[in-house]
Amino acid sequence: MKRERATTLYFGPQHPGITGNMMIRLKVEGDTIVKATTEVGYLHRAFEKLVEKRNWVQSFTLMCRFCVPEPDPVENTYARAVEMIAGIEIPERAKWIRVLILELARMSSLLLWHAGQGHSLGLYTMGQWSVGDRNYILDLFEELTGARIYHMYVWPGGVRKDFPEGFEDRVLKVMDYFENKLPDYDNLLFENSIFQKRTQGVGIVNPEQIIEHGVVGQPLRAAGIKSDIRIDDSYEVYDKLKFDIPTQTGSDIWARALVRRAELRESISIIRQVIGKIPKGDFNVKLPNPQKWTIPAGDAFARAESVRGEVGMYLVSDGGNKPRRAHFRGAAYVHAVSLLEDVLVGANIADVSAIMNSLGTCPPEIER
Amino acid sequence: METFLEKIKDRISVNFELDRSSIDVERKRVDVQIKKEQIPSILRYLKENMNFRHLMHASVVDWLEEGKFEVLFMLWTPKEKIRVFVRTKLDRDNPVMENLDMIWPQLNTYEREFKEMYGIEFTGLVAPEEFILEDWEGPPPMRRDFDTEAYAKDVFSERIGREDAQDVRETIAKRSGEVIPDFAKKHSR
Amino acid sequence: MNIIILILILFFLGAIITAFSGKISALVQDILFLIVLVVPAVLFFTGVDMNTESIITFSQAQLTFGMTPLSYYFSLIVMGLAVLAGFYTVGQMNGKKRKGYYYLNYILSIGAMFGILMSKDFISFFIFWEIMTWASYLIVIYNGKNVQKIGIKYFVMSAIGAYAMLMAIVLIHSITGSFLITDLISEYTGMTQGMQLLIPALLLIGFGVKAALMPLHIWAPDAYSNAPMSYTAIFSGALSKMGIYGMVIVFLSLLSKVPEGALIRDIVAWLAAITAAISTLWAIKQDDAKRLLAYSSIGQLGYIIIGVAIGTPMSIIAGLFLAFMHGVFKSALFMVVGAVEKQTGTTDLTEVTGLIRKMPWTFLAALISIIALAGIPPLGGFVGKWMLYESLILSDHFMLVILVFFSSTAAFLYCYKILFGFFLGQEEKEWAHVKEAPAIMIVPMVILSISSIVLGTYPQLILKPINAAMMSFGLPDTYGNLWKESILFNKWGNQIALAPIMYGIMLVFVIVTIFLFFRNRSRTRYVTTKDISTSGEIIKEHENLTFSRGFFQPFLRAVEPVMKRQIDKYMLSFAKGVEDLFEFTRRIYNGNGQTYAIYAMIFLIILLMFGKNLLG
Amino acid sequence: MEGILMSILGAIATFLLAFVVGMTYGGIRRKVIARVQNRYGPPIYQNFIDAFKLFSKTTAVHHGAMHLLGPAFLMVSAVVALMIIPVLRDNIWFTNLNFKGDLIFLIYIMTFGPLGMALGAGQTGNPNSAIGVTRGLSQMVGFEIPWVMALVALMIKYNTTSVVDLMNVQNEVGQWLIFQNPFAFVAAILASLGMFRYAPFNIVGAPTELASGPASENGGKFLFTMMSAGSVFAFVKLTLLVDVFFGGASNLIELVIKTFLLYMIPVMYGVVNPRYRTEQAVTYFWGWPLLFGFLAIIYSVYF
Amino acid sequence: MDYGIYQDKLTRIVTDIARSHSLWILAYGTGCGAIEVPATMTSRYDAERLGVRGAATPRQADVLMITGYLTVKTLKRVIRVYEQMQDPKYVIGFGSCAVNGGMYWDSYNTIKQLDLYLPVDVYISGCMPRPEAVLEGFAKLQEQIRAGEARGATKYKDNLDYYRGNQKKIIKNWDFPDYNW
Repeated sequence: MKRERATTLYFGPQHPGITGNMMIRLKVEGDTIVKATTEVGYLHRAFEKLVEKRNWVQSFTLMCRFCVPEPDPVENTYARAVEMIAGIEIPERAKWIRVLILELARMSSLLLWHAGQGHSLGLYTMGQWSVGDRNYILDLFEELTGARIYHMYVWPGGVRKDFPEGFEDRVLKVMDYFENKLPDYDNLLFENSIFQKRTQGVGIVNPEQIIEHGVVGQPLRAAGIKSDIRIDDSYEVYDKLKFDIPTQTGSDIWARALVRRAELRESISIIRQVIGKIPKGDFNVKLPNPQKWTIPAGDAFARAESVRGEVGMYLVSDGGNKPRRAHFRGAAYVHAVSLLEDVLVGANIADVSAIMNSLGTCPPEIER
Repeated sequence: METFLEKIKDRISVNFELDRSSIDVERKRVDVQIKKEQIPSILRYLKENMNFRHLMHASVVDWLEEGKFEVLFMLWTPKEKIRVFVRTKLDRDNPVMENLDMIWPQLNTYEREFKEMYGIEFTGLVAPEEFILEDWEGPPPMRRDFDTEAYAKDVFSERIGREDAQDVRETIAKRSGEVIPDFAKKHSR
Repeated sequence: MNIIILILILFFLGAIITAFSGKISALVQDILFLIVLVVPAVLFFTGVDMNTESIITFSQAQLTFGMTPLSYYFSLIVMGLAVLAGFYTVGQMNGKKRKGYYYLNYILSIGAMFGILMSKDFISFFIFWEIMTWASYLIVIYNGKNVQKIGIKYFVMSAIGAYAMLMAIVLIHSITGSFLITDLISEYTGMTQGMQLLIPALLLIGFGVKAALMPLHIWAPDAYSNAPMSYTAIFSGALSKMGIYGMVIVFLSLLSKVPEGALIRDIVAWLAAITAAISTLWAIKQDDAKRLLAYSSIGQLGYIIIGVAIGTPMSIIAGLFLAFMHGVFKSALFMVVGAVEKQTGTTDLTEVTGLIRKMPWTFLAALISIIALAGIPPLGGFVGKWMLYESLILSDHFMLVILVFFSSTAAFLYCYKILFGFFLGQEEKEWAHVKEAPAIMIVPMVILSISSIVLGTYPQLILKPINAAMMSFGLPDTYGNLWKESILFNKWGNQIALAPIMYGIMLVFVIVTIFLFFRNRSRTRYVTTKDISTSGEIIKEHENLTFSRGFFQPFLRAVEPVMKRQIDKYMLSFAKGVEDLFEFTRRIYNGNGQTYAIYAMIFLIILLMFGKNLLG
Repeated sequence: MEGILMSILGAIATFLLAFVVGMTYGGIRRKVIARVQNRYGPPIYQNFIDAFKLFSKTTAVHHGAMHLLGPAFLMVSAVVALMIIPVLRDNIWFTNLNFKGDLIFLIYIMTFGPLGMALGAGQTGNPNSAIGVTRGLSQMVGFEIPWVMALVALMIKYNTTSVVDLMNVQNEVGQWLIFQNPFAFVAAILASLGMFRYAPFNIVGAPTELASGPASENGGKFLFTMMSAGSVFAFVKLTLLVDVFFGGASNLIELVIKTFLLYMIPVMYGVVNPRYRTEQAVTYFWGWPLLFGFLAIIYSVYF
Repeated sequence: MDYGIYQDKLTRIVTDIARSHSLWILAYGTGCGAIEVPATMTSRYDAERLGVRGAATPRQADVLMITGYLTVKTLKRVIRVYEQMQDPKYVIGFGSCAVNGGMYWDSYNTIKQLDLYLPVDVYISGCMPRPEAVLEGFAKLQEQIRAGEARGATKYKDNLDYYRGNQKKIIKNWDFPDYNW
């Protein structure tokens, strides 16, 4: 075979610039990319195969490990899908707690995004600040669920535990902390002229591609389309909360960054509302013995707005005590493969990492 | 709402010959089942004529007992907020289907996955051979007749000690000489 | 018989004999070729001194030959390079077709250059100038590729230069009534002011074509890259210096005498600086080594012209020193490219990679010449650059310093590109068969590289003849003033001692190398360039891991405004104009370039012979 | 004989000084960055540990002669530049080879090392290395222009090209050159941001883009050499700036204080800025720094 | 008296101390454990205090952190990367799934026992291991290095056949270049 014309650059899997364990095979001429091929599969653990051998509750522990930065939306979609098939009505308080958890997870993941976006452009201080501050949210999680990362908290039939005493106050305190802290982030990241120069007009997702590829989340909203599953296809108690869907029109990295910046503030406001409105009552319904718990045959598709966009869980029960099929749809499933390959063509080598971060590429939810 | 869903169902069934159809009012969902040959045309019809522009998800379920694969496409319209599930059954022994990625480019990724995980052939699919697995020699792993546990036992050796360390707490206690009180014992599992 | 005449006759007779000796055997031809080059060189270095002068009289014209200190200095370049490139030529032309044709023109052009340097009157100067032009033109079209385009471009530009020069000669003769150069110099100050500016300007156009000064340089990239590399070494190293030679005479003996000359000097200096900057940027853009070096030559000639045009003693030393150095390292580099071309069949920097282990000697020559070209201490290029900067700063040409500095820093880019493109990078299978070039090609390159090193430490070897040449123009003695042995001074009293620097760097280098190179080497093992960290992936067979396409794309993007807005459009329109001119001439003569060239030459000679009568 | 011994000892002392100061500054830089990032940070001698570890690591493979020589070139260039530069005013121990420290020579010798390193990186055959090198060279063309303009402005004002003379001038006048020609200082310090290659100009080894660029294939002793040469270089650049603009230093404490304060400028600028793209980094230097360079020259000529 | 032994010993002690305080982790997030590595490196835990920092390419790195499960596809890359690292090099197995397969004990695509394929110096258990646990893992590794026990690379070299056999058992298409040390 004749040697190729363009130079091959292996962007990952072992590369500081890649988000997670995946690979982009770049063909470059000069510092312009002429072709990009995404290769995934480095994280394939076959969850969807493993659930065939696990009962409904055991499967639940696998579910949260689909995506590392934000396990809760996945737990939530699974729990809701199970509830849909089994016809379980969960208490009102559980729904509010779930919203709180989901928004905390959203905050934590957005802080990680701050880190990733800063890191991808060489601004390591941003990552140090935001990941360091993220620990305060993880502390809340730890207090509530006992774990920092994999909470296994949003349970079919409600949530696993109620709030500990004084938890609401501590949440509010953390929110206060972040509200004081966010101007610093603005100063460091969003008002930095170099950051603006590096992101404006870079990594533009074509408006036609947006609908064609089924782009979701911030890339969609950064193109000026006001779409959010939390409102469009509302779940839990999001319809009882007042919040805004931030949009931008640039459709570049900068626009997506601004959308995320606004979303972080929206999340704080949602959490404040939840703390103010949360009703008293039960936090879950009693489930039967997990080993013997069977769910009537049927299927359900539950979707939710994760941080990087729409996620969904397609769950099929054949009437047994184990799921027949659980198929997860991650936001990055379209972003990371077909869309990224298109967006990267013509981009600069220097921007690959930033574009990936901006699209919210997360390999574990592609290959599961 | 119910009439609206009925209307959509009717509109589909006028144009296409459905095997089965149902509506679910609570979840705002219309379910149709159709022959695999009509899948491209119905998807295109739904997308272009009925504004179901958003493909939420596509999935495959292996009904081993029936000898069928069920392939389904989940569509959504942001305007009316209604879901349409289009299903089709493929013969499990000869799962062949037409390539659909010109309707939604993202289906290309889905098809690559289904091809690898279930062995479903999509005629006309242009994509690299491998997607997730590398140098996989066994049967398509997501098929229900593939036993992952047996495969794992066969290929990877399990670490010794896993089987008797079922009760983690007790094992740790035994190792460290800690005495577990009786009341705690029953919660230890 | 006078020794200069003897050498000239040797050259011209030898050229013809060599051309036809190919009928006997190729080996005889090669040997004859070398003899014809070496014997005159030996004769020149042993027999010629400043007093030899001879006059040949044709019907009414006198042809005067003799040597001046300046022509001695340039003869050093011509003769030395001619011999070294001659050996290289024998290696490179081995097995090629039309060797006789090539040898004939090669020797003719060398002889003509020698003739130019020895001429003391404008008639012989012009005759040899034209012989040189035609001989080099015939070599440019030797390959037979794109003759119409490239050959004609060179030809038309040379014709412009020749007519400008002819016009100047006619003007001079009508004023002074003599063809002697010395007569012009002595009567120059008495001329009208218009003539004082017009004659040098016309002459400068004539010389500027050969020295590739900016508006007149468009022929050079094509002609340099189209000629066989062994000749391009002469072309860029020696032939272009004929333009410099002429310029030195014009600037030092004419323009420095009148106050208005400062204007022309500054214009030329600025033109040269812009030439240097722009052609450096163009060189960075090239993907073909020949064209890259061609643009680089234009840029380097720019520095030389700046030095000569500024006209302070130090800048002239710098210009002349750089002229010699340029001859040394640029010929070596063209030879390197020729060697690579011979061994691989291409000079495309994006194709050839990883030859360092296959052609180590060629690499060494290239490395040293590149360091000299980049002007990095302690090699010879630095000496010239240092003197050039100092002279520019001292003569208050601050913007020129910045421009020159910009182009010489930007030159690092193409220097690295040529080294990386050919020698470094991945070692690919398609070049696995490549072997080192034959010794006859290596030795001249290595000798030239060694001279780069030597001249970096002992510049006095050629500073002495330069000093003599400058004193002959009435400039003050610079020994002990601007340089002393291997120490350079400037007017402010700052000095730089080259020999201790060289020894110091060598000492540090040896120490560090012993500590690092040999220590590491003994403990490490060579692995192929395929064994690199590729993010954990395993390289597929057909994947290209050499980064060679669009090498300096981001830099070129940064300088795009400069290259797009000004030079590109300008060059294109100029080229179009030249092409139109060519269309016009072709309509008149309706023949190919070669016949036309010979006709024009005969016509010019006749005109010159009987010009005196015609002009009355 | 005594003179030779003295100069050898002086050279070794200078090298050790530069090495120690450079390494310590690197450590302080890490500490400062850590403090900006709300961290405790590594100890300030961490760089010595890293260097020693790299030195003690096996270096099993090389890709050819230039790969071996590349770091050596870098080291030679650093050491020669160090020997030329006047470290202290009127101190025989640190005089070394300095020929009164010719500025043009210094400018050139300081580019020699990176070019040699570029050759070494080129031979590894790693495309990341080659891309990093092209970026570095492009950036060099960018920052050399304002840097040279600043120096030329000083040269023509004080009619000298030597660092020692510039130091003496400041001594005689009793005023540092930073006050005499502030524009030149601004141009020089902006150019030195590029020279130090800290953010936003760390485009050469940008980890998230090129996986550390030219250093990709260099580990162990190669990296050790690069690291120590880099430290020496940092010292050379700082000392040069101090000599030219701050009147040099008469003792080591003064030198350390002055260089440290100067060093903090690129460090602090780097902590809070992301990285430029290559063409942005190049054109940055042709904006304000170039303007200041012109101002410096005009100021020198007319005032 | 033979001072050589003492000299060797002294050098070893000094180098071991230096090595233990300068651990450069290879930037390779092989699994989901990579999420706690940034937390370990940032303000609350700040692993840089211990001399831990990132390295971009295998040639520069000392420590290979296997952060979590390893799929077969990743294992191939990990082996390649490990073999490109320069001696002395250490491997940290991170998370339950690296220890014994964890919850993926019956998955067809993840390995269950890391030390069959690579010489592991320190295991950190937990899912996820908290940053404190990670720090303790580093401290443990430092102790081992200082005691001269962390000789994984030597073990790998000496028992290459064993490791190769295990690796080849599950990696079907073996197209590696030779291991060079």
